[in-house]
Amino acid sequence: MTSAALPVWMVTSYLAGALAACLFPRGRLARWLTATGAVIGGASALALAGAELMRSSLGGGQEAFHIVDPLSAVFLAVVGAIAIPAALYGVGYTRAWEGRRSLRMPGAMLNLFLLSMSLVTLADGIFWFVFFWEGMAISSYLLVMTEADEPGTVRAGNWYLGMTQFGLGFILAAFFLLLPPDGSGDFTALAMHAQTLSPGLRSLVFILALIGFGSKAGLVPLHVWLPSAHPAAPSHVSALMSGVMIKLGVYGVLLFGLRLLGGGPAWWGGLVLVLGAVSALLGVLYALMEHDLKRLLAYHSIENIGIIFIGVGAGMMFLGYGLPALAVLGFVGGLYHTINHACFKGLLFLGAGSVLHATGTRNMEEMGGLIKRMPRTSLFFLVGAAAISALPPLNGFVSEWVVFQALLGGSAIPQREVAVLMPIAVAMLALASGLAAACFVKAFGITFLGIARSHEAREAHEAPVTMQVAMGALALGCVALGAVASAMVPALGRVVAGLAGMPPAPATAVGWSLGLRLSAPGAVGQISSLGILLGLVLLLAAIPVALWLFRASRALRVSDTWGCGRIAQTPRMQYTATAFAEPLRRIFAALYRPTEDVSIDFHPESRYFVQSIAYHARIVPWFERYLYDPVIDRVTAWAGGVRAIQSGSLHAYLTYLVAALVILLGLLLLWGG
Amino acid sequence: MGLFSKIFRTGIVSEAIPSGDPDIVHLVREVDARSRRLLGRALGIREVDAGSCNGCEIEISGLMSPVYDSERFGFHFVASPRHADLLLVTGPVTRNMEVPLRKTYEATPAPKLVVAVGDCAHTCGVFKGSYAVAGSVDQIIPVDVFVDGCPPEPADILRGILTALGRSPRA
Amino acid sequence: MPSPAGYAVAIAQAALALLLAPGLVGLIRLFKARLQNRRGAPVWQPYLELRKLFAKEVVVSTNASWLFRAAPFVVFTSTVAVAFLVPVLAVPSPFDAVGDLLVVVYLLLLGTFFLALAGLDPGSAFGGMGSSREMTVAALSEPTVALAIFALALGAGSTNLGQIVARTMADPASAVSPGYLLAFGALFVVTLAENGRLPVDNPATHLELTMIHEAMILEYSGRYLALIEWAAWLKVLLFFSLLGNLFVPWGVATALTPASLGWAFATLIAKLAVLGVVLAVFETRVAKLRLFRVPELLAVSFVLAVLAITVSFLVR
Amino acid sequence: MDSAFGQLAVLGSSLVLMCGLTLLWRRGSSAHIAAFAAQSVALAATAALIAVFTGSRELWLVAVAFLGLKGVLMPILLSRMDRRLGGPRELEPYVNTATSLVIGGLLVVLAYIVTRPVLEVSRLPTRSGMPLAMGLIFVSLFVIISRKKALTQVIGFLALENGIALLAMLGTYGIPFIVEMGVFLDALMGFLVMQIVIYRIQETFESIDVEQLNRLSQ
Repeated sequence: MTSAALPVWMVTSYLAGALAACLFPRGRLARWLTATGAVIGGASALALAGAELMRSSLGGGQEAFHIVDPLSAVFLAVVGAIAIPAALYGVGYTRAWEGRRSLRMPGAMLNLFLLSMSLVTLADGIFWFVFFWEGMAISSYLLVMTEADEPGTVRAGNWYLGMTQFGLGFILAAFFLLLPPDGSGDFTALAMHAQTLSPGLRSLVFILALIGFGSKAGLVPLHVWLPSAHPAAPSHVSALMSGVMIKLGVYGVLLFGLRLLGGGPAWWGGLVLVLGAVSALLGVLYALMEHDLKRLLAYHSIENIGIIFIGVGAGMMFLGYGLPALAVLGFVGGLYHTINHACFKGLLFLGAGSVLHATGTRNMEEMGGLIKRMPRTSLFFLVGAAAISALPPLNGFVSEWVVFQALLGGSAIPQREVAVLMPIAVAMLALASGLAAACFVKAFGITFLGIARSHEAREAHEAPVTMQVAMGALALGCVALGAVASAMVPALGRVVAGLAGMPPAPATAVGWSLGLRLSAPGAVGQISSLGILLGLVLLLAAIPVALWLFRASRALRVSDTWGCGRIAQTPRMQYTATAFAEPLRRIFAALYRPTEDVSIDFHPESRYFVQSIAYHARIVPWFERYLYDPVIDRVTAWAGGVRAIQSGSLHAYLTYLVAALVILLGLLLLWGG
Repeated sequence: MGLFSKIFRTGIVSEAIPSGDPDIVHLVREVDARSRRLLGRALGIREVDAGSCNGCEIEISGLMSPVYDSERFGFHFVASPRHADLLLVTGPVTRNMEVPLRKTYEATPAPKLVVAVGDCAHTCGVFKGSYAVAGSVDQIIPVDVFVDGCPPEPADILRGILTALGRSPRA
Repeated sequence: MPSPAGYAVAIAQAALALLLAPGLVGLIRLFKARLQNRRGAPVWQPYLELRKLFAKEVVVSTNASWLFRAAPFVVFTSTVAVAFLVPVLAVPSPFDAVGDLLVVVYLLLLGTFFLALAGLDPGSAFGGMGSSREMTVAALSEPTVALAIFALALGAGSTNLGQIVARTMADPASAVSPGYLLAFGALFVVTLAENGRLPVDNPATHLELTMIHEAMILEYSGRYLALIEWAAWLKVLLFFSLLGNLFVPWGVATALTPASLGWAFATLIAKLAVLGVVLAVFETRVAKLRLFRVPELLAVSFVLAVLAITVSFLVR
Repeated sequence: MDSAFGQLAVLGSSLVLMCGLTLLWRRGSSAHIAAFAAQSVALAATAALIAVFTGSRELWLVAVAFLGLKGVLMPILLSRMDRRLGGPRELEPYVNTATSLVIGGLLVVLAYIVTRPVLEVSRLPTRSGMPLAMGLIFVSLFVIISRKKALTQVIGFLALENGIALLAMLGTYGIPFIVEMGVFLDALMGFLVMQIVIYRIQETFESIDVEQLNRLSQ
């Protein structure tokens, strides 16, 4: 099989999967057929991207398909790589639907969703790009609505659809402005035409694209749909949406910023950097207050998109200042984090799905002690949690390290008042990653550790094998992607090289041995993630040996948890998720504006005896309340006004039609003549 | 700066432990040599108030003062029985504290010692026969040393602990 | 460049750090005892405590999972791994290329992460409280650390520790530059916060409600406790070595001769002792802050770091 | 030589600035007064430093005047005022402490951006301290804006004056003694006027929480 057949394989198998779901909407066979389509499709996408990346990085070889350039190959690879475990996971996950829900819609849409995401990255012209972009939006909307009977799903779907169409408007406008006079929607033609535009117009195009793609990526303040839509979807779809789909927003920004506009003034980068830093910080701060496991993860997607955009923004800034070597570093950091985030966020959503599958709830306050009931799921979730908290030697750490290094290179920016952004971004990134660690101690600790807080948690069961395999594969991916940093960074460097006139040979010089050495001017750092991994494993193995050698006691006795000698320990004595986040809620009270109300029911006989205490703590959803609600209110009011023309009479509508036609013809005459 | 000049003017005030009255400290069980060797110079003490009038506690808090300075013997008070090697129990064991005392003893990793401080801990003192009292400490958990007195002086308590460890007060 | 001798010295200095750590803590305790007009325990007291703990039985909660048993090993491992990266005696270490200052910070965070999880595992209220507070303090001190690293990296043009030390030694004036001094101040405050010293946390407290670090480890006993305590002590020593050797690098051996290594050892002991005295005096002088005043202290350290950046980065 | 001078000047300036930031951190009046005294001493030391390196006799006079008047006299006056006013030691500021510290840090960065054009043309070895002096001016203004207690505002005002003096010394190697004395007397007058006003406020409202002045509008 030549690599030329791969795109055909990819499209065919996705379509076959979709068709199979339509034909056999029920039963074990359906689940397997749907998944097989998606797995083969994902594998072909991965192979296609891999072939292209090999070709571009090794040079030579013949260009099998000019439609794949290295940048799209990276994103295609991400789609394919997450599609496989997600589809496999779906086999086990959707078994619970048996007899309750038809698999027709979700199965078909899953395959179409994957297909359109893959093809968005491959599209080389406006038409197909927008076509598949919209296909991706609609199929994912339908996937979100799978469990429309659950409370909140419809609302989440509406938000999602609204925001995605809002974004599409901006993307279309950006494309429209770039359209050459001959109307050719080819990206190469667009890029050529972009060179002839005035700087002001180019900036406008970029801003429009940033808003459009930023709303898909979940950049603050366009993130509001994300925390409600991602959790509402079935978990393997959440993994795809959070792990892959929002990354296409990053792809869009890179497509416009680098490929179509060919780089721009430094303030573009500055804007992206600032939005990224704000998203990173606000994302994690809101995640900390969230006790719905999947919503928490969704907020972390905002945080990680922020980190990606910090890298991308830094890269664009350096490019604007003519520092290509550092620019490569920034973009590499962003891309690397894109891949890593896809891996660990996919893993975490799958893990959360298993918990949901086992307990039937997403509320962390009703979980606890799951590590004993679901040992493998919890191990995999732990790996994901450590990776997203940027703990070495896992992948999250390595990519954040590259982003840090790029920011440290900020001292090379000649304009010092702009360079100030870099240390500020460093501080915000560091705070975000510290808070992320705190948040995942909460997420893992409250969910999996301690004593079960509800009957469901006590009765939880381990996930089916397919789900375990999917999670295990992604957990391995987290370890592996971290370990191979010394190969990944140069490879990604070559992907970025060539875009927007960046140097073909990445200035991030590399020692292929164990270590990774960055030596852009102003930023020099050296680590060896493989070395750290091996070192930690060796040391970890050495300690028990040393304990044995030095004859440390091996006596072990199991006894009650120490609780100052209290008679019985109950789950209610444990720290809750709310309590865990309480110090931070107080510290960042200015942001959260928390309100608490405590209502106490006293015993009728005496106020000294309390029957029950209800405690509610809420935070003000700032963006929803102050940014979106006024707009929505305004629109609703306006729509109410428009209702006046809805008479319901057919004649009235025909009159409108005729009137519109007349006006249009008049306009045509006016301009055309 | 006034603080530090006062510190320097005062100098070290820790006093040697006098040998004292031999009738006050009663060794119930001889501690084995291994435990003595291990715990002799590094001892975590968990104080358990099993129902005392707090008179003994006031004296025990004197152990940490600069004058008696139990830290020079390698003793320190710990926050959890898991970290402890020796339980310092005071008071007659009340019915409410019976289970907690057992649980504390259970929570302490072996090898462990118990020193019961005060007359109440030994004989239930004036609370003897009360409906609220479950018994003396040795009726609930095994005791190694009793220190008598109502309340015993800090020096006596130190001697009691040292006796449990098989050490002489001179150290 | 990495020779067998280089590896031997690098491993030896990690081992040395591990062996010296209890002594350093004993020294600080002794200083503090003397400042309280007490005689205090001998300097080697922590070694005796370790020996005792390693020989004792372990009591594990019925609710605890494997994570509770694994955490002490992870904590100890991550801290010892840091000991390989921090220049204790000699630079450049062959392990310098394995990890830089950022790796040091995040490896320590790895230990904190697992310790905080272990605090939640037995389902005790104290453990949860300690974990919550520890992670809060750790997260809030992160920006200061990152900015201090930024300030140091600017001077040296690298985040690798060997480079920073070498650069400061080559240009002694930079060690007394305001940027370095401010960064030193910022890192000193972070040292207090990260190691649970006064005024952030009281290492000698017995009251559960005021605890941070101690509350997380209330459930540990025996060898597990020994590993955690030893790791915590090692962390103090490593922070002191960073403060001592990054900002005042004189004495750090650049050649692997016995004489220079001996001199490096002597200066190391002197630096540790000086910092120990400073810490003891400081802890005698200040009172513990309320938990919700701690962010203010960390904000002070953050401002110091911002000033360090302003002075060393912007004003050039 | 010049570089060491520059370094020391920056060091002095950062000390002066840090004393100013202490006003944002600490809450007690006595701590504020102590911070102001320390700031004045650091300012005097910086003046002396510049005097040493430039050989200016006038600056020596300025240094001695700073030490005596601001380092000793003013703090005594302030403490007396504090004792007389009594009242609550701590007041919650408009902006909480941690946030104001972060704002203070950002103000210093802003000061850097503002002084950037001057730095580019200046060749003085002391120029690197100028952003810090400007930062102190901003921080003092912020103290005046964000704190409720009148005494703190007075100290903020005095710190502002210190900032101006520092900026003048770093920027021009010292203002003439006469001018400095004029400014100082101005500040002293301001101080005395404010003192009287504060006593009046206290008599009228039985508090020196300036928020009480809001009642005037009702």
